[in-house]
Formats: sequence, C-alpha cells, structure tokens
Amino acid sequence: MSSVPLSAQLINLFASVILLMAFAMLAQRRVLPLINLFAIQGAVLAASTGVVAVTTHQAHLYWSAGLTLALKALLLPWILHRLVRRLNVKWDVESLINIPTTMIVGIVLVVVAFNVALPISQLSSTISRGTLGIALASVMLAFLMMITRSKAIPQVVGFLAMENGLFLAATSATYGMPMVVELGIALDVLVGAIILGVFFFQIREQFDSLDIRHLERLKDS
Amino acid sequence: MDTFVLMLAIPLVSGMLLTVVGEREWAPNLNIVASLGTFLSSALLTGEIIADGPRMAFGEMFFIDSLNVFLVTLTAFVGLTTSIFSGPYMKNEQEHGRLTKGRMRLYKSMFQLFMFTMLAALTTNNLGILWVAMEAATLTTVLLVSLYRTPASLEAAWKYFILCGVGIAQALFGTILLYFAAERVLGETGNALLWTRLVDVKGQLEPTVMALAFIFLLVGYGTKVGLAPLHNWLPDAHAEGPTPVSAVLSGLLLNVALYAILRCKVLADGALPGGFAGNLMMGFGLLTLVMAAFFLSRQKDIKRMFAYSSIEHMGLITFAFGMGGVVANFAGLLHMTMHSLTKSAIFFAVGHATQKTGTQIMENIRGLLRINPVIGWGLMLGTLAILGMPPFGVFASEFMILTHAMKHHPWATPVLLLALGVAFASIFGRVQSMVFGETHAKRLPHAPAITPVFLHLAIVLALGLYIPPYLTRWFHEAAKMIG
Amino acid sequence: MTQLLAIDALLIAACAWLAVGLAGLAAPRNLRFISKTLFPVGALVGLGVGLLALFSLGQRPETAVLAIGLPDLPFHLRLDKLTAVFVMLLGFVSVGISIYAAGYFRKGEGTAPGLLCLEYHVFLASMLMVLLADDAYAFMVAWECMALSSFFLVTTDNRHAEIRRAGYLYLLIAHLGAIAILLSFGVMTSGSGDYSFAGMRAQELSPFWASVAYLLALVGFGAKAGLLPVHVWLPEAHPAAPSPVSAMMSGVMLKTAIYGLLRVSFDLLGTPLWWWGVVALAVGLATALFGVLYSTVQSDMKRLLAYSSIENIGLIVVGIGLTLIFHAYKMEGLAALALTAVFYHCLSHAGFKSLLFLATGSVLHATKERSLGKLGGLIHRMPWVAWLALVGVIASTGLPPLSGFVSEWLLLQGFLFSPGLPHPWLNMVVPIAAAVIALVAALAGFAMVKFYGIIFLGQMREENLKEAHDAGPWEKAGLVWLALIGFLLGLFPSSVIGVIDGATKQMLGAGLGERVREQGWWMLAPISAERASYEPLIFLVTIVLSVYLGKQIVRRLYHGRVRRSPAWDCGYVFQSSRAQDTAEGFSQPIRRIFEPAFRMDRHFPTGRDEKPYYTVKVEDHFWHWLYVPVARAAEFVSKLITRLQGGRISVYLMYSFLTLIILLLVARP
Amino acid sequence: MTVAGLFGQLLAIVLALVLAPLLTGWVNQCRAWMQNRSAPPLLQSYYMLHKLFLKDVVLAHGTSSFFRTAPYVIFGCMLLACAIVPTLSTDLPLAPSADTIALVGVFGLARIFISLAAMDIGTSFGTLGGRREMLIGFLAEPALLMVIFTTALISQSTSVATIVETLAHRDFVIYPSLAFAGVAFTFVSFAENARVPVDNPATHLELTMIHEAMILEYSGRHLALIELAASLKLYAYSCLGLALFFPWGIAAGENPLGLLAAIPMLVFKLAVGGAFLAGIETINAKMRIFRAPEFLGTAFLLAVLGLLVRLLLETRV
Repeated sequence: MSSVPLSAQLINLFASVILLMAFAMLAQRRVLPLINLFAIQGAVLAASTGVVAVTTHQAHLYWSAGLTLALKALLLPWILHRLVRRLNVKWDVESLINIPTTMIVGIVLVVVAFNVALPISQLSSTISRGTLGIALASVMLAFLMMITRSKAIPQVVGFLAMENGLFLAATSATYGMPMVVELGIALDVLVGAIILGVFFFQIREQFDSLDIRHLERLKDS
Repeated sequence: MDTFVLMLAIPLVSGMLLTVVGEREWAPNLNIVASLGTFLSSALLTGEIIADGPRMAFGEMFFIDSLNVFLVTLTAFVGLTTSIFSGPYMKNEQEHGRLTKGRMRLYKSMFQLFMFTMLAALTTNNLGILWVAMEAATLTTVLLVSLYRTPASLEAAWKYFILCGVGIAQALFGTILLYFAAERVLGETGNALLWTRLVDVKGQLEPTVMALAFIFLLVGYGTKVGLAPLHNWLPDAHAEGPTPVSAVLSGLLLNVALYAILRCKVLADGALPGGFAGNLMMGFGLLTLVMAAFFLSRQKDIKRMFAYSSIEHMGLITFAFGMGGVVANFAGLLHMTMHSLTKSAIFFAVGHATQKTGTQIMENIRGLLRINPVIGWGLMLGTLAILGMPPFGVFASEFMILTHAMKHHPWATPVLLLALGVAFASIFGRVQSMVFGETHAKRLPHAPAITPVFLHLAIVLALGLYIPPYLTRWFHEAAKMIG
Repeated sequence: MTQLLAIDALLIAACAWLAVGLAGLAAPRNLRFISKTLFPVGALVGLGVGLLALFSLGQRPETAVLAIGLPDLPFHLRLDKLTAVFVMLLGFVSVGISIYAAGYFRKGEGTAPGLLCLEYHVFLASMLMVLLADDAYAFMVAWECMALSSFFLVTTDNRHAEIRRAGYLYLLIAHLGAIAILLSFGVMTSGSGDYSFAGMRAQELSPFWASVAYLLALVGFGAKAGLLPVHVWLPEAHPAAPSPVSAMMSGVMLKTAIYGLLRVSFDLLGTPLWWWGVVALAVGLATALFGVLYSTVQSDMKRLLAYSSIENIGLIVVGIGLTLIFHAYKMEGLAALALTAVFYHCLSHAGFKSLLFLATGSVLHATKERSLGKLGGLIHRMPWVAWLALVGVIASTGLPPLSGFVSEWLLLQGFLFSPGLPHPWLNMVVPIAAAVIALVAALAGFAMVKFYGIIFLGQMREENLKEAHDAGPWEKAGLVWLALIGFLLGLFPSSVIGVIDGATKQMLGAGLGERVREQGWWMLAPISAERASYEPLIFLVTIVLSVYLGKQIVRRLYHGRVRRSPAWDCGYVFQSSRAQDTAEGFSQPIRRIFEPAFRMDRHFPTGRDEKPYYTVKVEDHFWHWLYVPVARAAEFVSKLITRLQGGRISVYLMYSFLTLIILLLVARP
Repeated sequence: MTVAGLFGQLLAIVLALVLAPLLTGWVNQCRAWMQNRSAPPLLQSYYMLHKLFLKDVVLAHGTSSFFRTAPYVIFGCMLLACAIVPTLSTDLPLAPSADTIALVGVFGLARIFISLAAMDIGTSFGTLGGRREMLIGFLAEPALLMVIFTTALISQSTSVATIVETLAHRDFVIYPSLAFAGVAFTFVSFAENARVPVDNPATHLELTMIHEAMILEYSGRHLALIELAASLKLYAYSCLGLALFFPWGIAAGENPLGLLAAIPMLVFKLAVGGAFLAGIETINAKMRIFRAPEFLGTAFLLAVLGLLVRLLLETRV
C-alpha cells in the first residue's frame, strides 16, 4: 500500500463510496432517502473529481468538480425534493423484484463489471486503476435499479445515478474529457432533468399517479 | 458569411425566434423559410466540398467531408419538405382541437432546434460533441413526441426518453472508453476525441479497449437506430407523435444515429482488423431485420407499422455497413438516402390519410383513392417503393446489398430474403386495403401539401433508374472513407 | 456508323408505348381521345414491334448499353433470336388486344381511363424490356415493373374485396417469385459479382450450384407462369382483371416467364443435366393435369379460361422438360423438335387464349355476367363473337386444323421418338407422360365444350340476355386479328417454323428449318415425310370441299326445305331454359371421376327442407395443404416475436441490459 | 402424286361412301340373327338415308346456325378420316395431310361439333347427350392415341401409311404389344361408335342414351348426314383396326390391279369384323353410364401397358 500515493488512495476510496451508494440506492425503499443517497453520491463524485484536479493540475477539472457539486449534489436533489413535495409522492418505493434478489444480482453484476474492466485497468497509466471497474459497476447497478423500480421518480434517480457512474469513469479513470464535452454533458443532464420534471406533472395529470405500470398500454402482444 | 456557419446558425436562431413568435400567423412560413435557408446553405456547402474537398470549421471542432455532407444535404432537404408538409398538417391538427397555440409554438421551435442538433451531430468532429448533440436531439424530440399530451403520447415519450437516455448513457461510456484508448496515443490534449486525429492513429488504438468501447457505442447509438432488441421505444414514439415528427424521426434521426455508429466503426476497424465491428453490425442487422419483419404482420396502427418498417430498413442498412467494403457501403449509403426520402414521403401521405379519416387504426381506413386520389397514390407508390419494388431506388440499393451478400455471405441471403418477403406480405396487404375500397370520409379545411410526397417519390424513382455520375462519385468517396 | 439497329428501334417503340401511356395521363378523363386515338396508336406500335422482331429473326444478335441503371451495372440490352421470337409474340398479340381495348373501356367506376392507359402501356413496355434485358438488374427492374403495372391493371375495379384479394395474392406471389429469380441470378454469377448475362454465361458452375440456380429459376418463373404449386394467384387475378388485361396477362405475360425459364436453363446455365428435364416434365405434367381438371369444373367463365392457361403453361413446361432431356443427351434433332413445339405452343396459346379472354370481355359487356350459370344462347345475339370464339375454342382444344393442334402434334412427335434415350427409366417415364398429355388434351376438349356450349349455345338462361348486343367494330377487329393469328399458325406451320427456327438453332445448334423447308410450305414433316407429316391446308380444304360438295349434292339431288317447330325432346313437355345443364351439372362426371383431386364442399337437399337447394363449391387442395399452413406458421412466429413488445418499460430496459451484458461477456475481437 | 394414286384415293373414298352404310346394315343384320330376330334387309341403311334426305328438315325453335352447320362438318370430318385410313392401298395422296395423331384430331373435331350442336338445342336431353359424349370422348381419345403410339413405335412413324406398310409388308414379327393395343382399340371403338356395352344405338330410353340423345332434334337431311357420318366412322374405325392389326391384303404400291384385288379382301375382313362386333354386342349388356369411365380407363391402361411392353420387350427388335 505504501507505494500507492495518497491521491490514488483517496480516489479509490471515493470510488468505493460511490459504489456503496449505488448499492444503498438499490436497497433503499423510500423516496426521500433515495434522493439523499443520490445527493451524497454526487458530492463524493465531486470530491473525487476535485482530488483528480489537485493531483493533475488540470484547470478544467476544477470546473468539473464544481459543476458536479452544484448540479448533482445540490441542484438536482433540490429539484427532486421539490417535486416529491409538490406531487406529494412520499410513498414507499415499490420494487418489481424483491430487494434481496436485487442485491444478489447486483453483486453478480459487480463481478461481471470488474472482470470486463480488468484488462483495461491493467493498461491504465493513471493513478486510479480500479476506478473504471467501479464506474462500470455503478453504471450497471443504476441500470438494474431502473429495471426494478416501478415508479417514475426512482427510475429517474436511477438514470441520474447512471450519469454519476459515467462521470466517475470520465474524470477519475481518464482524468477528464475535454471541457466542451463536459459542459455539454452537464447541460444535457440539466435540461433532461427539467424536462423530466415537466413530465412528472403531465403524467400525474393524465394518470393520477406516477406509477409507470400505467404506462404499459402501447404494446403489440 | 461562411455557408457552414449559416447552415448551423439558421436553425438555431430561427428555433430561438420561434419560441417567441411561434404562434403568429406567418410562423409556418418562417419555419419553411428557415428550412429553405438551411437547405440552400447546405447545398452551397455541398458544392464547396465537391469543389474543394473536405474542410474544417471552428478550428477542428467541425469537419465536413463527403460522408457527412451528403447526409447534411439529405437532412436539410427532408427538413425542408417536412416543414412544408407540416404547415397545413399542423393547422388542421390545431383546428381539430388537438393542439393549442402554445404547443404550435413549441412544435416549430423544437423542430428547428432538432434540425440544429441533427446538423451539429453530423458535422462535428468531436465524438463528445456528437454525443451531446445526439442527446440534445433526444430531448427535443421527446418534447415533440409528447406534443399532444395525451396519455398515449406521454407514455410513448416517457419510454422514448428513458430507453434512449439509458442507451445514450452507454454510448457515453463507450465514448469515455474511446477517449481512454485515444489518450494513450494522442496524449492528454483536448484533441483525443477529434475524429480526424483519431483516424490518423486508428491502427495504434488499444484493441481490447476499442472492442469494449465499440460494444458500448453500438448498444448505445444502436438504441437510437432502433436495432433489435433495443428498438422498443421506436414504434411507440412514431405512432404517438405528430406525423411530421414521425417523418423526421424515421427519415433523419435514425440515419444520424447510424452515422454515429459508422464513424465509430471506422475507428474500431482500424484497431481491430478482424472485422469485429462488422460482424457485430451484421448480426444486429439481421436480427433486427427478421424481428421487424415478423412484428410487421401483427400491426393495427398505420404509423406503428411504418415505424417497424423503418426498423427493418435500419437493420438492412446496418447489415450492409457491417459487410463493409466499398460496394456494400455504397449500397448502405444509397439505401439510407432512399429510405429517408421514401419513408418520410410515406409518413406525409399517412399523415394526410389519418387526418382525413380521423384514425390511425388501419382497419378503419378505407378507400383512400376515393377520398383523395393523390394521397392514395402517394401512399400506394410510397409503400411499393419502400417494399423494394423497381423502378424505385430502394430496389437499386436492396439489389446491391443482396448481391453483395450473396457474394460474400451467402448464408445470410435466405434470411434477408425471408424477412423481405414477410415484410412485403405484411405491409402490402394492409396498405392495399387502405388505399382501395369504399369510404365515407369528409373533406379537410386545409388542402394537404402534396408536393413533398411526390417530390420525394420522384427523386426515389429517378435514382432507381439513373444515379448521376457525380452522385456516384460522391457516394464512392464516402463509401471508401467508411472502408 | 449511325445506322439504326433493330434494337434501337425496339427501344424507341418501348418509349413510344410509354409516351402513349403518359399522354393518357395528360387527359385522364377524356375517354374518346384515349380509346379512339391512344390505344390504336399503341396497337400500331405493337405492329411495328412485331414486324421488327420478325425482321430481326433473320439478323445477327444486337446489343446495346443504356446509360441508366446502377453505377457499375448500366442497362445491358440484347436482341437475339430467342428474344425476337417472344418480342414477335408480344408485338402481334398486343395489336389485337390494343385494338380491342380501344372499343372495350367504357366510362364508369374504377380507375380513370387515362391512368388505365398509362398502366396498360407501361405493362407493354416493361414486357418488352424484360425480353430485351441482358443483365440481372435491368431484367429485375423490368420484371417487377411488369408485375406492378399488371397488378394495378388487375385491381382496376378495386372496390370489390375479392378483386383486392386477388391483386394482393398476385403481387405477393409475383414478388416471392422475383426473389427466387434474383437468387437464381446470384447463384449464377457464382461470386464473380458480374451481373450481366454475358458474365453469367461465362461462369462454369458446378453441377450442384447449377442445379440450385435452375431450381430457383423454375420456382421463380413458375410463380409467374402459374406452375404448381405457385399457381394460386392465376385463377384469382385473371377473372379480376378487365378482359383485355386478362388477355394480355394470359397471352403474353405468362410467356415472358417461359422466356425467362428458357433463357436461364439453355442460355445462361450452359449444358443442362438430364434430371432437370425430368423435374420440368413432372411439374409440367402435374400442372397441366391440375389445370385442365380444375378448368372443367369452374362456373366462372374467366376462371375456366384461367385454369386452362395453367394447363397450357403446364404443356409448355413439359415441352421444355423434354427439350432439356434431349439436350442433355445431345440429341439435338429431337431437342429442336421439342423446343419448336414449345415456341409454337407459346405463340398459339398467346393467340387463342387472348381471343377467348377478349370474347369473354364482350360477353361481360353485353350481359354484365361472368357466371356460366346465367348465360346461354348468346350466339343469337352475338354471332360475331360466338363464331370468332369458336375459332379460339377449336384452337385451344388442340384440334386440327387450327394452331393448338400443331404444337400438340409437335410435342407428341417429340415424345414418340424419345425411346432412343440412353436412360432406361426415362424410356419408361416418357410414354406415360405422353399418355397424360393425351388425357389433358382430351379433357381440354371437355372444358372448352362446356365453355362454348354453355355461353353461346342453347337457350338463354336469364331473361335479360335478350338485350345482349354484339361487339362493337373495334372489338370485332381485335377479335378478327387474333382469330387470323390462330388460322395463320394453324395452316402454315412450315412457314412459321421456318421463321422461328433461328431461335431454336441459336439455343440448341440444331433446328427443324431445313428439313421442314425441303418438304414445301404446305407440308409439315419435322423428321421426314415417311415418319410423320401433317398438311393442315389440305386437311382444311378436304373438309371444306366435302362440306361444300355434300351440301351441293344434297341440295341438287333432294331439296333444301326447312321448317321450324318446337323441340321434340322425346316428348318431354317441360322445356324451359332451366332444364339445360348448369355449369356445375355439366362437369359433374369429372367431379365424380376425379373426386380425390378436388376439395369439395357440397350441400345436398333433404326431403324435409323448406327451401331445398343444392350447392357445390370446389376448392384447391394446395390452398389447404400448402398456403394455409405456411400462413399459420408465419402467424405463429410473429405471435411469439410480438411478445417482446409487451409494453412494460422495465422489460424493455432489461432487453438492452441483457444485450449489453451478453455482448460484454461473449463478444471478443 | 401419281394418277394411280389419285385413282386409288378416289376409289377409297367412293368405296367408303358405298360400304359404310352397308357395314352398318350388315352389323344390324348379324345382330338380329344372333338375337333370334328377323333381320332387316342388308340395304336398310340406304333406304333410311334416302327417306331421310327426302324429308323436310324440322328445326327446333331456338337452334342457331351452328346447329345447321354441324352435320356437314361432321360428315366432312368422317369422310376425311375414311380417306386417310388405308383400306385398299397405302399409296394415298391424302395420307400425308394427316397422320394418326391428326386422325384422332379429326374424330375429336367431329365430336366437339356434334356435342356443341347437341347443346345448341337447349333441351335437357341435348346437353345430357353432349356432356356424356364428351365424357366418353375424353377417355377414349387418349386411349386411341396410346394404341396408335404403340403401333407408331413399332414402325417409328405416325403416318398411317407407313405403319400399315411396316406391319403388312415387312418380315413377319410377333409383337406382344399389339395384343394389348388390339384389345384397347376394340374397347375404344365400341365406345366411340356408340355400341353396346357403352351405348345402345337402338334405344331412345332417356337415361341410357348418349349418341341418340345428341341427335334427337335432327331430322331430314341433317339426320341423314349424321347417320351417314356415323356409318363412316364405324367404317373408318373398322378399317383402321383391320389395317393396324390385320393389315394383310392391303396393296403396297401403285398397282391398279393390286387395288382391285384388295377390294374382296377388304369386304371379307369387314364382314368378319362386323359379325364379330355384332357378336360382342349380343353377349353384352349395356353398362351404367358411370361404369363407362372404368371401361375406358381399362382401355387406356391397356394401351399404356402395350406401350410399356413395347418398350420393355421389343426395343431392340
């Protein structure tokens, strides 16, 4: 362990926390704690990006870290909180598959993700070899969460958590994409979240509920 | 002013402008004028590219070569005709009470912004920006799909958003992996996502990373293309959105997503000479083609059916590009062009037909020839064209794809032909009973815009019989570039 | 050299047809202009085409390349003698049909006359292009244009559900056939990528792949020609179409499929294998027997003729099979005999079947009735049509001295001299085939007697038939032209064989021309006068002379007095028109004898019925044995596949998730 | 074409016209004897024809010109058939104009005309007769063709003259196939000439008649012509059968004396044949109409069998 610099250790730590948060979100049954977990994940992501920025002295990574913090740890959770309150949907999160099964599938996924990322991690010249696997694992866990949740808001949280995983991959594994791209991604996420918010109201207006099981009418079978 | 800048600026500015003035009486005309401007500048740009060769813009941010310039022209052209078509169509919708003024405004501005994202995605040199533009295109079209705010349209838009959002997230992961691979060769500069730079070093990119990256990119953008089994959003979105939106979704968005895959395939091919990317694409293409063909036979909604037809054709095109080589790429590009033109023409005709009869359920649509011969013939000829009947151009490209497949992948030919046969049986039977027969339908307050339908079909017909040499050269160059 | 070649002239003719069609589109509702100007002009063009082909039968092959089509595969065209024979058929037969059509189309519902004019002439032009095409792409384009234009012609009166169904079935099977043809072409290029016919000729295929190509071509062209088991569209589409179109489809379009089969199996594939011939023979015989049996039991006059077309196509394919067998064993003289029979039957069938279809058109116009059970006695009201139709009937039953007999005679001659084959099995099979042909020919007589006797003879079965009127001058002219073709082909076989001999020679390297010419123009003796000969003209003259002399002698020796009285009918009093055989009744013996061949749905009246009635519906076995199961299978598969689109977004997400995981785990560069 | 040939041809035709009614009369006479009835005179057929020619034609209402044309055409066809079939000599100028296949065609043509004429009347019996005639025809015609094929294969020719010449004037060979063909031919000729057991020329019983049903409405000279044609048909068939299976006595070349010598031989053979026919008719009963297809089917199969036997046993002969 002594050969590994502190920054790398920190990044690995943060990455692990992000993975932990992903698992926590998968296991979480209530909406508001789910959003909080998402906010924590965003904050840790920002911190991780910050560490990378300090280590590599890339100016745009500071911006990135700040943006992430503002957007993912503050703005989006705040929007989601507001939505939940406005829509009055503080019910339990219903899962299509029960939570323990989901967790087992999640662990399998982590194994798969690490294995897939292994050959790449070995190539990595960056300080944080394992982060790519962790990023992939969190993306997949978020994906799993989207599959298993039957309400709209948890699904969106899953979607945003997936973005977090991607962001982790972008910053920690590769030390950041070009600034323009990062800005664009951030903008898209923001706009997307706003559009989703608008959607929630409309879905609620039309279906009297945010249960996406109402959204199963368009089909062929 | 630079034609390229003009081309990008017109839709962006007019889109912004239309958010403000979109409900005015002359707004549809503004929409058309803007599209015309875009088309003219793209045509000029094409001329420049043909004369001077590939060029960059905004430093190295944008890059226009023979591959994307033809798609740019196609996009601008279909955009123009769609805007012409949507004038009376949307007015009719408004008068039927399906849309409010605000929505009309939203429609027009989102339409222009959508065009902007398409053009940006096509012309950008940066794979990151490409991703951003694709995502932006999703966002604009989500708003367009949900324009009616009916339960069904909301459902469709929701599915579209979630599925494509997830898909595109995977594409982002692929892009990150690509960057990861490129960074090792090009260094930590901002250039590691520039396609022109990447192409130069494509042989040195790390194969394992590139394989992973391509899988993510293919699954990601493939969702947008409508490759099976990632296609599930597509029929819903096509069926529930306004018809002009279906036309541009089928005619443009799918193309652009496929274009994104193509750009990535060039890089993957460089890093993985074993035809890894091509085989994956061929597999997806065949699967898509066959599944879509069988889906077709059980459709009840006319727009849904043609949406599946789009999936089927995207499968065929993906298969063609998967085969690789100049001839197959040429055929793929040709098929892309033909499909865009034909499918959008069909959607125009379908739009009028559904408006006239007031339903999208095919069983309730009868006797289009008697309601309005022009719409009836438009739908009939368009359908025959899309089914690959000569002398329409779709046949030319299908012929090339099939013959190439017979030469290099004979095992695939029976599958291709089976799918095409099933698709023919399914679509034609339904369209025939809609076009022919008796009916009692009323007249519409606004005369339909028929020119776009027949303009498209005329081009498709002409190209089926004669492909001008400059177009051939142009396609050839593009095909060579894809490799 | 800027000399005008025949092929250029033919191209101009094709363009002229297209121009005539487009002119019709310019004034879509002006019936007078279209029918009295455009269709006659189209007929003139057809005459030109026929004469050009006649001329080019004596010329060397000509080729041309048009600068349209695919970038690396422009339209190749070629006018050789095989093409010329069929172009001649197209040209001359279309003259009659176009003239007839000038008087046929009326104002009414359905497609506007201008559009009809366009479709009709596009149909003509595309058939010409099919024959001229010398590469796969041009061929397929023309082939599908032909299918498409004829589809629109078939569905002219598309308000009726059964016509729409017929059109759908037609285009679907045509399309599937086209796919098979395309595959066949693909196999024939054997991976060289050269899709011109010249390129295919140059390929040396292994026997396996050559057989695959041949079988695909047989299926593909068979689908257009109406061979078993892909014949089901034909009896649906022919009755649905307006009569000139049925005539054109049956007379000419089916022959383009024969042309394609000949082109592929003799020209493009090089030397055939002997069992190809056996396959063609078997399929042809089955088709002929099936066609004629079903044609005898039909109650719709156009359906009857449509099944009869199936029968004739079967006979033609039998001829092709025989030619293939002989050709494979290098017995070129006999192959030439059989091939001549094929050409001859193509020509004669084109003539008489068009004639009969046009006659049904006139009947249809006069009576608005297609069902045989409601016709009868029309010879009194429509003598022209009736007597001209008799020419077609005699020709189509294959009786001397008209055209149908010559081809059947040649075919039977081919069979008779087959025992020289080195294959003992074949020697056994071939006579049985001849027996079946004899049976088919005799059954065709039954069907034709039913057709003619019930429509034109006897008492009128319905009151309104009294108002029937004879055909107009244009229609008469068209019918007369086609009847003349029947006489010409029937009476001057040696001259006709001399004309088409070039094509036989081109394909087999041997022909009948010299030997036939030695015997003089009046005598047909393909091998030698001792072995077989037929002098139709003398035949006819003898009969006419004995009829004339008989009449004169009887009149001179006795008298010519005639009285009229009610029919005696064995003293049977009830003599209304209902006492005549119905269409179903006439064919009852056939249904009874060949009961297993039909799928019958009968209702018999019982003693207690309030309103006793009897119905019989005859259906096609193939429909239930082949088509319905295939359709069910497709439906089953699609039912399974559509389960994927279940509407639940989580499931959709799972699809993409699983796809991703599987690809990540499985796909390796 | 030589003068002698022309003479032979004319002689054959005249002989046919003369002998045909006589043959019919002879058969009727023989049959009457065999059935223990008093026989009509031998020349009864001539009397009948004369009487019919003298009578007025009574046309049924609703018959068309086709009805009036048909008897002449049928007569012409039968005359042509008689002219082609070698009776006295094989050197007939008309023979090349129609070979055996065309001969079958001539019979077919006549059959179509008579059936159509029957349908033209528009009565129940007319169509019944026409339908039954076609039913018999479509089975008899291929059987006849097969018989002819068997003989044609032996002589490698379909020309009647060549066949007869081969069979009559070459070295005597036993052809087992000819036995099959001969039986089949006999079956066919019974059916074709409206004889018991397929049809009964002497009955007007509604449910059984075939030929008579068709000509019910014919009268006067039309009926006479049809009767004459029927006689000619019987004559032609008899001569064809004799020529194919008992060809001895037919003159080969252009020798007029040979021609004359052939006449008594022909008359003798016809007399025996007629008696044979009468005998068969006597010992058989008419069968149900739907047994006729079986009967003719047997003939057809026999003929095909003959063909196969020919190919199997005699190919290297």
